[in-house]
Amino acid sequence: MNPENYLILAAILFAIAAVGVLVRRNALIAFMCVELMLNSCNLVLAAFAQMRGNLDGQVAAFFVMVVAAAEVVVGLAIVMMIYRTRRSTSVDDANLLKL
Amino acid sequence: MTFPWLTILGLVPLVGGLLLFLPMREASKWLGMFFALLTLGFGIGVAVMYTGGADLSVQVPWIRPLGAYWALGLDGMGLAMVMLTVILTPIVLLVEWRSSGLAGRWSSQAFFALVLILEGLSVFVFTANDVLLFYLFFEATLIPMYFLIVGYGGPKAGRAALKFLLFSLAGGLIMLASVIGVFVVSASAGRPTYLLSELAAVPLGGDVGRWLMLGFLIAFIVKAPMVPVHTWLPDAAEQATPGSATLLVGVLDKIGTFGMIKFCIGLFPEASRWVAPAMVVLALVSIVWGALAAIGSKNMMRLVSYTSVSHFGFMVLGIYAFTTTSLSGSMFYMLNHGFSTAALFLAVGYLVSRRGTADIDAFGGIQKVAPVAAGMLMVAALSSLSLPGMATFPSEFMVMSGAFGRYPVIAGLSTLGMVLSAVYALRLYRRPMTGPVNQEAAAPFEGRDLNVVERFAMVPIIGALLLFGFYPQPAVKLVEPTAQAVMQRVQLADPAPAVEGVK
Amino acid sequence: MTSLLPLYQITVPTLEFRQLAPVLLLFGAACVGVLVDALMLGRSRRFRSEVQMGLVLGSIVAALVYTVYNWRVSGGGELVAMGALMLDGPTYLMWSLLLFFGLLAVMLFKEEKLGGGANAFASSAAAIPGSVDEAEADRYRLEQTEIFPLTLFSLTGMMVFVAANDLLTLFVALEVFSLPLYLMCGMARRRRLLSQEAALKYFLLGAFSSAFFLFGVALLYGYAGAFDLRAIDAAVSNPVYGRGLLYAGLAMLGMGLLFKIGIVPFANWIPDVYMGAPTPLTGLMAICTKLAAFGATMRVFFVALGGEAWTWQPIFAVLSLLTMVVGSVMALTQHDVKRMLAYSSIAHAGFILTAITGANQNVPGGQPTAVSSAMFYLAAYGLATVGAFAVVTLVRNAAGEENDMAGWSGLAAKNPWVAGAMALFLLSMAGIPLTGGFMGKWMVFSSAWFGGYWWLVVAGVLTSLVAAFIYLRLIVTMFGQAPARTTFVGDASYWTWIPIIVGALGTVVLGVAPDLVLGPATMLGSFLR
Amino acid sequence: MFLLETVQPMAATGSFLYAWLMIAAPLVVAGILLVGGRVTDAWGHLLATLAIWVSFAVAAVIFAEMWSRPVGERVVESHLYEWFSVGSWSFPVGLYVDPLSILFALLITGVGGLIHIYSIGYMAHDPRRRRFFAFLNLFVAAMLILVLADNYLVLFIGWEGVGLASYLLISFWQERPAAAAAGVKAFVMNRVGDIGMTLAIFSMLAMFGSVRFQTVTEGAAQLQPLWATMIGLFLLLGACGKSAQVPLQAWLLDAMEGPTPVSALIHAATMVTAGVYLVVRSHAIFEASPVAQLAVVIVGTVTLLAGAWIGCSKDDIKKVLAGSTMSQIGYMMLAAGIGPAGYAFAIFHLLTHGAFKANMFLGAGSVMHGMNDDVNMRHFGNLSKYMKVTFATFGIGYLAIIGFPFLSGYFSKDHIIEAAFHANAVAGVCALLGAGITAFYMTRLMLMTFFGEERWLAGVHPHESPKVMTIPLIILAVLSIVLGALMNSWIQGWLEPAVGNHPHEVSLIPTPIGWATLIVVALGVLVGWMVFGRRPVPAVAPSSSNPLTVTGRHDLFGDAINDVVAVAPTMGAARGLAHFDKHGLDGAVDATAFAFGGLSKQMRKLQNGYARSYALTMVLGFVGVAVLLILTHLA
Repeated sequence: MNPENYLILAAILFAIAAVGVLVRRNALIAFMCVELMLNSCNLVLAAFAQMRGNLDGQVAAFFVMVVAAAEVVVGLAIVMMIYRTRRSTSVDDANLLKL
Repeated sequence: MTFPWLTILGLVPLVGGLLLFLPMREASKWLGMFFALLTLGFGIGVAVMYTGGADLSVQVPWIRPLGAYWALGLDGMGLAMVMLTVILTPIVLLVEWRSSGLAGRWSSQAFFALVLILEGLSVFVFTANDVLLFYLFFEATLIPMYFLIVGYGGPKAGRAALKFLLFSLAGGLIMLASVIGVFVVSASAGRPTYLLSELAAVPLGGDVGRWLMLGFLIAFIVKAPMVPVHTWLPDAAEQATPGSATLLVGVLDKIGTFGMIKFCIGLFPEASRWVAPAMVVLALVSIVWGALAAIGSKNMMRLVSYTSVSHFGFMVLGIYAFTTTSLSGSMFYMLNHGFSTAALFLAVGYLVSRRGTADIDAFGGIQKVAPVAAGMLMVAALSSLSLPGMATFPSEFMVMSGAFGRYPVIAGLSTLGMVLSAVYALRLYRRPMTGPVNQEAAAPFEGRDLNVVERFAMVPIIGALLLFGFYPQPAVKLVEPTAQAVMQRVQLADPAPAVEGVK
Repeated sequence: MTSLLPLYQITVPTLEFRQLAPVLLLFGAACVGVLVDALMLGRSRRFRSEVQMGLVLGSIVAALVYTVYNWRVSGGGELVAMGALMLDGPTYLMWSLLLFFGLLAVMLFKEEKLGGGANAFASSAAAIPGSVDEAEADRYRLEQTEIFPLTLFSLTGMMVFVAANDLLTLFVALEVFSLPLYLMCGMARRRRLLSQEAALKYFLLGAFSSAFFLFGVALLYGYAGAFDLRAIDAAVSNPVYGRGLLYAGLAMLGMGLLFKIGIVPFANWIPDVYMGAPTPLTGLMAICTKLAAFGATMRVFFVALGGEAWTWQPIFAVLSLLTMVVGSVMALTQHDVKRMLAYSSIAHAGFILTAITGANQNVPGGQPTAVSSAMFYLAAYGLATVGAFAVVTLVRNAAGEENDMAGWSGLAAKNPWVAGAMALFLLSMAGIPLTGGFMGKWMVFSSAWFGGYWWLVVAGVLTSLVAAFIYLRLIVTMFGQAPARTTFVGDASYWTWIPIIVGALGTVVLGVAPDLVLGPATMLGSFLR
Repeated sequence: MFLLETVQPMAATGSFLYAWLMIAAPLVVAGILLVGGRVTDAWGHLLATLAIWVSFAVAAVIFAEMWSRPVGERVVESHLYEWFSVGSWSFPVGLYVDPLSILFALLITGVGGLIHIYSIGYMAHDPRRRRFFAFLNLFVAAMLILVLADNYLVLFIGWEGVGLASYLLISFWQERPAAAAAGVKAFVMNRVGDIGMTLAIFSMLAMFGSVRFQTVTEGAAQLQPLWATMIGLFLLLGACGKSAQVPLQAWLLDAMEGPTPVSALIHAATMVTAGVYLVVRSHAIFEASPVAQLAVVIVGTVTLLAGAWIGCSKDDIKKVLAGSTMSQIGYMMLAAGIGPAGYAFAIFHLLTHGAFKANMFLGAGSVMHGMNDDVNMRHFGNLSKYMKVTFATFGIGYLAIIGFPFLSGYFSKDHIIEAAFHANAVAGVCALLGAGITAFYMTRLMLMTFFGEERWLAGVHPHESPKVMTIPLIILAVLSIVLGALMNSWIQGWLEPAVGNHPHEVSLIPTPIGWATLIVVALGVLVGWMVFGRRPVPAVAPSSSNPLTVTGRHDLFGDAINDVVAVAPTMGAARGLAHFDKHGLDGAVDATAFAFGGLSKQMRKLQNGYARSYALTMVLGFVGVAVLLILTHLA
């Protein structure tokens, strides 16, 4: 299979995820979309590693996963904190800071 | 290296001003006056040394990567301006001795401190031989002036001060672009330098030179101020105290014309020649506009500041007419105008301080109750209309007669300013001083004609006006070399007399 | 060296400990700090913050000393940690600045006198606002001190960020310095709702942008076949694959970096986050984050993408113009001092970006380069910013900080020194001569002009006028208006005064004798490629 | 045009060395009185009077020495000091004592001295008497600078100095708004004239590089005709301002608000004649330009008629005299414009006029003194009975001005009329006509004041003035009688070194034109008597629809014209600009600020607080960057 297809898939995934961030109100889902974006990056890295014939990209994907995990930890903590305060995970509810 | 007299001359008031921020009591005023007089002493010393032929310039690398130097030096014009500054400062302090500490104002200690800081910065402005150094102090003078207006001004002082600052900053920032451009050009030509003497060798001609020159020029036009960017001055002067207004118009605004000569023309002779016709016309517009607006002003402080717009028009006319006579006249005018405006602002200030308003219609018949104040105002008004015998006359005459040789029509039209000046100057005297005694207006003056301090403050100013009116030769000879240097820089010769062979 | 791990052999990585010491010191101290928070219980609990502060100060000072020492010894220009980090002139310069400003900003964290014995951070961030837990934690001073190790982690990340020699390290460092900041944003002691909202927004948008960043990294990897900056540079010069990948990667990577700097249109988060975050942290973010992000941006764009300068320069020019204008104009009508400073920080980012737009790298005659210009500006801006935010913490009303500009009116009458210092900082930000801000403006504009962008300079100076109005407005409020009744200047300890005094002195020194900083900065002004 | 013979000035020797004393004495005294304050109240006026007589003495000594010298050595230049020099131009302060200027000096100090004495009585009860004398001294000093200067710039100092003194003295009773306004008006209109003066000086500098009389006189012939005309017209403009010639005449009538001695000294005898002095002094310029000469003739002719016209229709005794002054100076101008033939006659008439007009003004002052400062002639009548000395002296002045044979006006005016006929028939006829009108209105004045029934207001008790006032009157009356006869055959020769004219034969016997003049004058007197002498004069001016009268009463609408041409536009422009500055320019600045504020408020709406919206902005920004990238690559 042509590795470029993976790139296209990754791009589509990235776009879907990005749109997800834009349209979903729920902080958790938005957050998951971000993770999906990171994963699409991983796909790109892996695909390019294959295409360019070195392992750097694949190794990088591991780094990304670790970072993503860390991000999840922090992110969930923040979302939890918000939820406990406001009893809501809607991103749109948090708009005291504006103008 | 010789002893850095000029550095000391600027540092003395600066240090004094900073010292005055330390908490102290009544002694602060005396200390402030001490520093002002000390500076005056140094200033006289420097003048003596300069006229004795001593080389007072200093030149120390300051920001090496930028080619900027701590370079100070004097020429005739610079010395004239420095002397004006150091003479006016103690007078202003004397005048504001009491009034600066009035209720609703900041402490008079802070006033003295700010004035001294302003003095120090001005000295550096007038002696800087390095473009960046000049720019630095040029802009820095805004800050103490701003606080002088805010802290001691009238009810709308905040707004007026802001306007002053924003106008000046606008000009200054445009100039900054040019200052940077000069750096880029000089660096591209080899070695970056901001030293005036070295920049003279850098090619700053052509379109680039013109654009860069315009940047400088705009800042100086705002500063001077000329029509149509003059509106900040009446507002600022209206709200400021007479002392601050004196410093603002008498000293700070001179940086505008000073800068035109030293930097616009000094750096860009070719571009300056190119812009001269436009500047001459603009000067004419300023002369007439300022005079007319002065006639139309109801507030005396505004009126006086408008007269300055007109007078600055004359100075600019003299500068860009490019003759030895007109240039010398302009520089001489810069000096005289300082004294003349000081006299006007102080005389008006005496009236305002008693009556509590500067509205020209709020007075009437004051001459009857306060003849000395009236006399002072009369002398000041006469100097403003350039009556022969006053120092302003020879300078204005030199400007116009010099300009006539190159721009007969413009110079001819500028004589309109003479007529209009008579109208506003006499209006300034006639409304408050003559006519039937206005009881309400006269009451505050009853038995309160000028006191000893106020008279004493006016003496040196009027003395200078009369001295240079009847014997201007020393001052003219002081600034003439600068004028000749400018003529050499722009490579123009004085127009020769049309009729040959007559002597 | 084109790959991190050769396929058939595994070499033992060599680490140059002396060169890496500053980073490792901070990292180690941070780890110890975590342990301190976890282990100092019972009686010793009350000394936690003292111990943490000692750790932070000690490690930062030591790192600073080490940085300077290394710079004297090595003089710059070596790859360390298996090619992951480049220790060249700019690295040393940025490290020094990061550590210096980190040190200043972190002092504000320790300020407890102002809040009546409590610092600006929530004693227990996990407790629900208004809950019994929170009240208890407050009453018994059950303070968590995680902010100190978090700060150190963040600083570590920043230091790696500016030195990273490959895109992957860059990404990891980005996250390392961002994640702690996300958390700390939500930890304000007062107005916690705002604080938490700031954290959420910062996190969400930050994660969003790092995804773009990462995608860009991946695309560039695809283009060059390596993460190494110099390899990308080589690929730019001798393209093997189509440039589409390069441009797409450049754009996405750039977006991630510019987000961190706060360049319009990627700067929406700045006002909200700066306003909601605890003020001492805002100070830290405003200078250190910006500095790190600028450093990395310059490294990536100059070293890796320098060959494509003609592509990104116009875009940077447009963006910097946009940023200057939007930041300045939007700050014009702000009434909240912190928010105003946030907008102004956007404007400043725009001014600094002009220097990068000019992209003058190796100029003759020891003149300032883009890097040294930007760093000088950041130094001046940093001094003013740290000082300004320190002053913001001082101006208080009964409920805490008074951020409303109306409350600042007549401050000069109450405390001329504080008002004077604030005025000095504001004047520096406005770029008035004899302050560092002026020289900074001069430097970045001259840098832009050298790159041929004279029109940007003209636009920049005009925008400066609008920007100046912002600061003048506050000065007028402080000096020209009648004193507000409910506001007072808090009684602070030296933890607040030191940053203010250092900021004020530094601002004046940079303005009067810029040669002191400019000399070394100019010397260190070029990236090693 | 022929090049005039000129006498080279020589360095000062003998009494000429002390010429500066003439100026210094009154100047120093003025300074003492002004600065000294109340200390000098008691004796200030005496000191001031003394100073003038000292000046007179110096002038007299110099005059005597000059007379004793041969003709070729009568022009003396004495360099005092370098005022300033710049570039190739040098402006020394120096005195130029020649037969012309010494005559002026004598006139100024002599008449001035008499008027000082007179003022001692006239101003005896004024609380600000010291100041009055200080100003008078200042005036005399300035006037002497004007006539003794050796170059145009120093002349200009005096020129402006007398303007200042004139302003101060017109406005002397400044609590009266009319007086304050009149002073300003005089000064400003003089300044309009000064435009001409300054432009003339600038032109001379551009042409010759010097403003010395000597240089200008010698170089004038080499001027391009255009420039000669220009300079001539500029000088004429200056002269018009100072001498109240049409079109700058309007200030003189208002100037009568000043104390009467001021009117006598400044606005009759001396200052207003400075314009004539200027034209005569600059004769070389005018001789180089027939156009300019013609302009002078026209101005003089028009003014002599205009002044006479005004004189006919005024009821205010001082304004009648002021109109008459305008008219008489018109004669002098006319003479000066005629060319070499007229210079001496202009100066001659100037001197005699100085005597008899001062005499009449002081006489009017004496009348007012006795009539509680009333000036309306309709409130006078039959004063000859009560004020005998005043009447007698005034009568002599009257006879002198109308040209009664063998009194001073007879000689000087007839010469002018005759010369005018030779030069320009129209001007001659006008001058002749003017003589008739002069006789008419002076007769009217005499009849209304001194004859007829008593129309006094209630509470007025006319009485003769004190001796200190009448003695100067008597002296001036004597001068009015003898001056003409004394100088008739002498003046031309005397002035030759200054104006370079060869004397014409003048006789005491009337020429045909002289006879005609006498007839016209007699007619004028007769008509005056018919109108005003035979029937009672109404105490209130009858309203008149006679356009001649209406125009005359309104000063020929001079104020209205000035208002339309200059004052209204200026004030309109002034108010307009002050308004425009506030609302136009500042409005633009404010509008810009406002626009930025509005923009700011609008843009802040983008910062809506929704994180998703921020994310969208970022994505859109990214798209924008991508588009830019593509665009730059297409380009």
